Amino acid sequence: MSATILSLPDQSTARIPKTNFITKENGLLSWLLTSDHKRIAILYLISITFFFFIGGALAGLIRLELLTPQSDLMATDTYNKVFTMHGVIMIFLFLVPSVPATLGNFFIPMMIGAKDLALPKINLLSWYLYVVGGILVVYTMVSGGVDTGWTFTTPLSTHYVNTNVMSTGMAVFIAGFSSIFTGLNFIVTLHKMRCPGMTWFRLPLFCWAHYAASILMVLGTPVLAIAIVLLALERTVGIGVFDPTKGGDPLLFQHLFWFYSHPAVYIMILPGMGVISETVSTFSRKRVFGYTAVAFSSVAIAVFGFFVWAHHMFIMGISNYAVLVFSLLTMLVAVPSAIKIFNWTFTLYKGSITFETPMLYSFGFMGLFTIGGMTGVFLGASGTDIHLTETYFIVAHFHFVMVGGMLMAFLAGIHFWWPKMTGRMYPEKLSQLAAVVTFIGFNLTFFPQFILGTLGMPRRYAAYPPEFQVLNVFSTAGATILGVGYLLPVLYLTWSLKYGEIAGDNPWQATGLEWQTQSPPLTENFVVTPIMDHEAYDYEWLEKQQAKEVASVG
Amino acid sequence: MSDSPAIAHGALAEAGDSHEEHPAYQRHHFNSVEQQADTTNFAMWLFLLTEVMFFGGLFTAYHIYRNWYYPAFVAGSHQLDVFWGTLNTVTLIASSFTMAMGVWCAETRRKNGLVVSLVLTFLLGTVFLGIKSIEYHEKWEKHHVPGFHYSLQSFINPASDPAAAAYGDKPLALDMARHTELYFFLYFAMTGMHALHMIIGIGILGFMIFRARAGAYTSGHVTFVENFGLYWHFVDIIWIYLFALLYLISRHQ
Amino acid sequence: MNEISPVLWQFLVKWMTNFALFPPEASKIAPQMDALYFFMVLVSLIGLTIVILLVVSFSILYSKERHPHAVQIEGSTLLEATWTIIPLGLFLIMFVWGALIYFRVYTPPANAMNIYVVGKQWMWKAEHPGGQHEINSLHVPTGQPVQLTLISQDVFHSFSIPAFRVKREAIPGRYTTVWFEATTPGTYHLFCTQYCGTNHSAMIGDVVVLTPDDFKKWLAGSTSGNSLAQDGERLFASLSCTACHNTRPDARGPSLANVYGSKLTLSTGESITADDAYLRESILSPSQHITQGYAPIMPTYQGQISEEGVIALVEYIKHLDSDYRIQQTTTTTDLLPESEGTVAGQQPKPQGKVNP
Amino acid sequence: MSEQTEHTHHIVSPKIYVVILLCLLAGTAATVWASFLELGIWNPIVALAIATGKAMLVVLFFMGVKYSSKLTKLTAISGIFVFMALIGMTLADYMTRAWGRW
Repeated sequence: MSATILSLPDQSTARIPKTNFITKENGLLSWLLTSDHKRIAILYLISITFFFFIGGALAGLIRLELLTPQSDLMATDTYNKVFTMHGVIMIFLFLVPSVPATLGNFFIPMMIGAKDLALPKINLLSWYLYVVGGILVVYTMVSGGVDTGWTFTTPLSTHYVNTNVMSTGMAVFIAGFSSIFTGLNFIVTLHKMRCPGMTWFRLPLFCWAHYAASILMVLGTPVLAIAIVLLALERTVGIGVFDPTKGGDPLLFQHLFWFYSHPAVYIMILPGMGVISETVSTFSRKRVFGYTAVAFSSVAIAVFGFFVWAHHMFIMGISNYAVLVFSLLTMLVAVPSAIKIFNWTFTLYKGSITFETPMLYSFGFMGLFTIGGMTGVFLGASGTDIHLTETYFIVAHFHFVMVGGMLMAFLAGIHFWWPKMTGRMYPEKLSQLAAVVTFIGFNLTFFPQFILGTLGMPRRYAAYPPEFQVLNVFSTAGATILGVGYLLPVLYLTWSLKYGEIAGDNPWQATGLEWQTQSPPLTENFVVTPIMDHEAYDYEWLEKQQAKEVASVG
Repeated sequence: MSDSPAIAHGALAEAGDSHEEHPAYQRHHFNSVEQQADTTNFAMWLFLLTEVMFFGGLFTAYHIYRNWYYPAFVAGSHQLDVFWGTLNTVTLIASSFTMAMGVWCAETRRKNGLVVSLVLTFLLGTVFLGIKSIEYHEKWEKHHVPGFHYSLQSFINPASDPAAAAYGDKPLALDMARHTELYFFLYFAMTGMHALHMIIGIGILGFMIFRARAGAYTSGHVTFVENFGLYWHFVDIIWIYLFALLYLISRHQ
Repeated sequence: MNEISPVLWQFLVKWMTNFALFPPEASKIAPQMDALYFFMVLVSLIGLTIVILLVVSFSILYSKERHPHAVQIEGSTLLEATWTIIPLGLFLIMFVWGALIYFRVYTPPANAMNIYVVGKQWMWKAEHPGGQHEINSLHVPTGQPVQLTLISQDVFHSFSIPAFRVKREAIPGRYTTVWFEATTPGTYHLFCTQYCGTNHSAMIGDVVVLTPDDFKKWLAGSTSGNSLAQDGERLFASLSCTACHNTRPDARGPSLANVYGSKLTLSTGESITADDAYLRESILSPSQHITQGYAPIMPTYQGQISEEGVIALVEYIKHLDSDYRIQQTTTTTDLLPESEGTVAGQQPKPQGKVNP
Repeated sequence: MSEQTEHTHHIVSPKIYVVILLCLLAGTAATVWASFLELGIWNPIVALAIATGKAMLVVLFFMGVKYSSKLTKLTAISGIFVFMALIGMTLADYMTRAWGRW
């Protein structure tokens, strides 16, 4: 394969540094009561991977059921519980927290030259809230599941099901607060904890993306909290706020729910975009093309993200004139994503590109997110939304953006920063294979679903007409390949913890501040607080830095 | 709902590993005391934003149902006693004032002044909750608590209920009378959520009085008092809107 | 593998023959929506190929071996402007085109034939004004605009006919409408696309499109004897609506003849046109819909009449003005034996004589 | 320091607090009095205007936003902005439902 920019220290002499944030204290309590943002990030990484594989197993069950037109693998209400749990776990326990809580927690303080996040104790509280939410979800699954879909549509969820809506609601409520505290921590840190010389336009784009996502977390999630409190009151006391027979309006729940749930999809994708800005810049050895445009389009997505929520409700009988307003604003919010894609593409221009695993995942992200983004516009235009909404076109759209976009970016970020987090390199060839397998499996799984969507196959169907079977069989075949693609990283990453090569401080020769210190880093990140005297992605500064080092050692 | 301002605790003094000289209450990861004060103040403001959006959902529901069922909202609001409402508003404004004085005393290192104003704020807060419990009890007596065999008696024939008769209300048709349950749901949801925030606030006030007597806040480190002041003033603002929206829909004859 | 086992062979044959890629176009709006759909597919393909071409060519041209030293480029506002304005322009075109189709689908024409559809947990009930009642099926003629007035009895359902490219949510508590004009006869899928509980995937059916004369034959063959208006008339009598809404000058309720479509001024002073939704609202929560000059004494029937009953009443009130209805009401009232119509000691006023 | 902390610790004198207290009490009296008048559509508007006025007083003086950094002012404004977006756009849907035919 082509040359690589990987430069590892001489393996015979290289050792993992004696004191680092992992070896500083040991014992379970030192981990469970830590206020070190890096340890909390590792705790998050473990719990998120656990929930990702439960959600993934449920996805496998769904795909197996849809192999045949009849519902024969499991009873229909079991199928309903499986896809509801798949939705709740994947969205609230994986997609919303994954990149911010793991990579964001670990690297934002290091990227801005701070010793820790502004509020370390709140950070730990955020993880505990996440765990309590997770336990409640597991309790819900164990004690009979819930079959309302992750959207909890009233009046179904309040009057017409007798499954555990309350415990799921409480789980989502508590996990919501975990997300609020993470977002709050990031905003305060980015405003107040930057090291000297680190102006806003010298921040890595990773931090800009998390800043935008945190605004959405802080301002959007409380509305979901109140929607769930009202849902719980309606279900227990029957106060009539969403019950049409008592004068309430079920569409009010849709408004409150989607007011959070659309910004939530930007909470999920923006951190992923931040990771892609870092990887594309590092592996083409170039400053990101149009740095300010990419930074401002993140913030533009955050601002516009609040005004588009009713495009989930176009056919639900909201007024035709509100549809005009929300459809127009949806078109506006699609533009910053297009700007970002073209900026990443032009970052490659005149670069010096290498194709390590993070770069392969980033290419996968750029391709799949372009398709995902464009199909979003199909649904934003109110005309075609009539035919395509609530069909498999929607399922394909959000899986392209969430799994093709966010998950690819998460894997790119994990592979890119694994050497910094653990001090060990992962096996390059095997991981490149896993990236390609994931890409192929993904396309085979979700592309047929676009065609199923135009055919009108509805969402959440356990049984479907026979003429849709062939496309569903392709989709299930793709899902098995995708499953293998996702299992591989867990295997070789855990293997690399013990047997991986020693990575050294800056294996990718990247320009971020986090690469200028030892790996795994010290608990206080830097021996002396760095002074930022260069622009964000300054590869000339890096070469001067390395020349100075060689001179001093030589 | 664990939304007590745990942030304020985060900023409490813990002996950080101070390799260079800095006051005891500065946490290790901050470079200076100003940075720490600034950070926790900003964090408190962001936390208040989440509270604003949390109450936003309730205000949205209120605006929609008030437009849809205005007569039911008027009849419902006549059940509330304007006297208690005004007294509560005055109490809460006064407690906001004493809280502000408390912050001033902390900033100017007047220990006794701080303790007195915190105790006054504590008392006014409990007075507020006392009045609230009187009103809730009165609603419970009249079966105006939604969901618990809610009775339409005082709306179908207002003559039987002195509160409604005072305003010469005309009897409501049955379906409009049923919608008064929506009014009382909003009343209990909004004032209940507000009272919950008051109870949490009073709990922290108690803790602060205990620490203030030990002289904790009058030695330069005032962020905890300042942040709690922000929270208390925010709870006061919410009540100012609740009073206007729930009590004063239309009091004229 | 010398020969394919019969089991596998049976699958292969079924798959190859029974394999759909694009839904049939069976309504007037379908080609227009497909035009917008294919325009969007085209724009997406062009956008995707541009991105892929750029990425692949840059990767080849500027890989590390071929171009070891990267040239730092700040950016170019010209390029930023182009890939802001061009996508924005394209998206706005899609917005306007989409909005046009949206308004066309959700604004029924005046001459549309109205069919009521009631969604109930896990079945669709179609109610033709002529009295034909269908479960999980809908017979419509070609060439005639058909308006569906949807409502749900319990949870959210969504009436979706992919072949017509139309879909509308059936919400409890409010009428929502959609219209289409079928073009090619045949049988098409009907789905419920909003998750509505255990048998959500069984809430499907067929939309049978017939030529106009086949449709007349079908109408005649499957009538239930009473038109919806007649059912409504019987319900109108049995609920003793006639006690207030009769034609006597001192009636306590307004006369309902010719009320449908007329402009009414309410006791609150606002004026409103009496359409289906208004009639339904005034039956279920009357106190907000009191016509000026009448006392708000009408009791609410919320919870006492099923959605089908409200539909029948609305149908009856809608047809109280046409001659056909007057003649129909008079004969039905005569048929009714005197006793059956009475309610608890109240003598039903013959409803036939409607003021001219 | 990263951002010059212009949050010079401005201590508000008690005189201002007393003046604000009196204004708030006057506001309460005014809004209660106004609600006993028959102003028709103006009743809710007047009540909300007085309430907003009182809230502004509390925010600017008691919470000290008037003397604090641009960042705090921006945070407060962005919170109100998104709050208005939630209420405004939801009500926009409810208000315009009656325009078209369903």
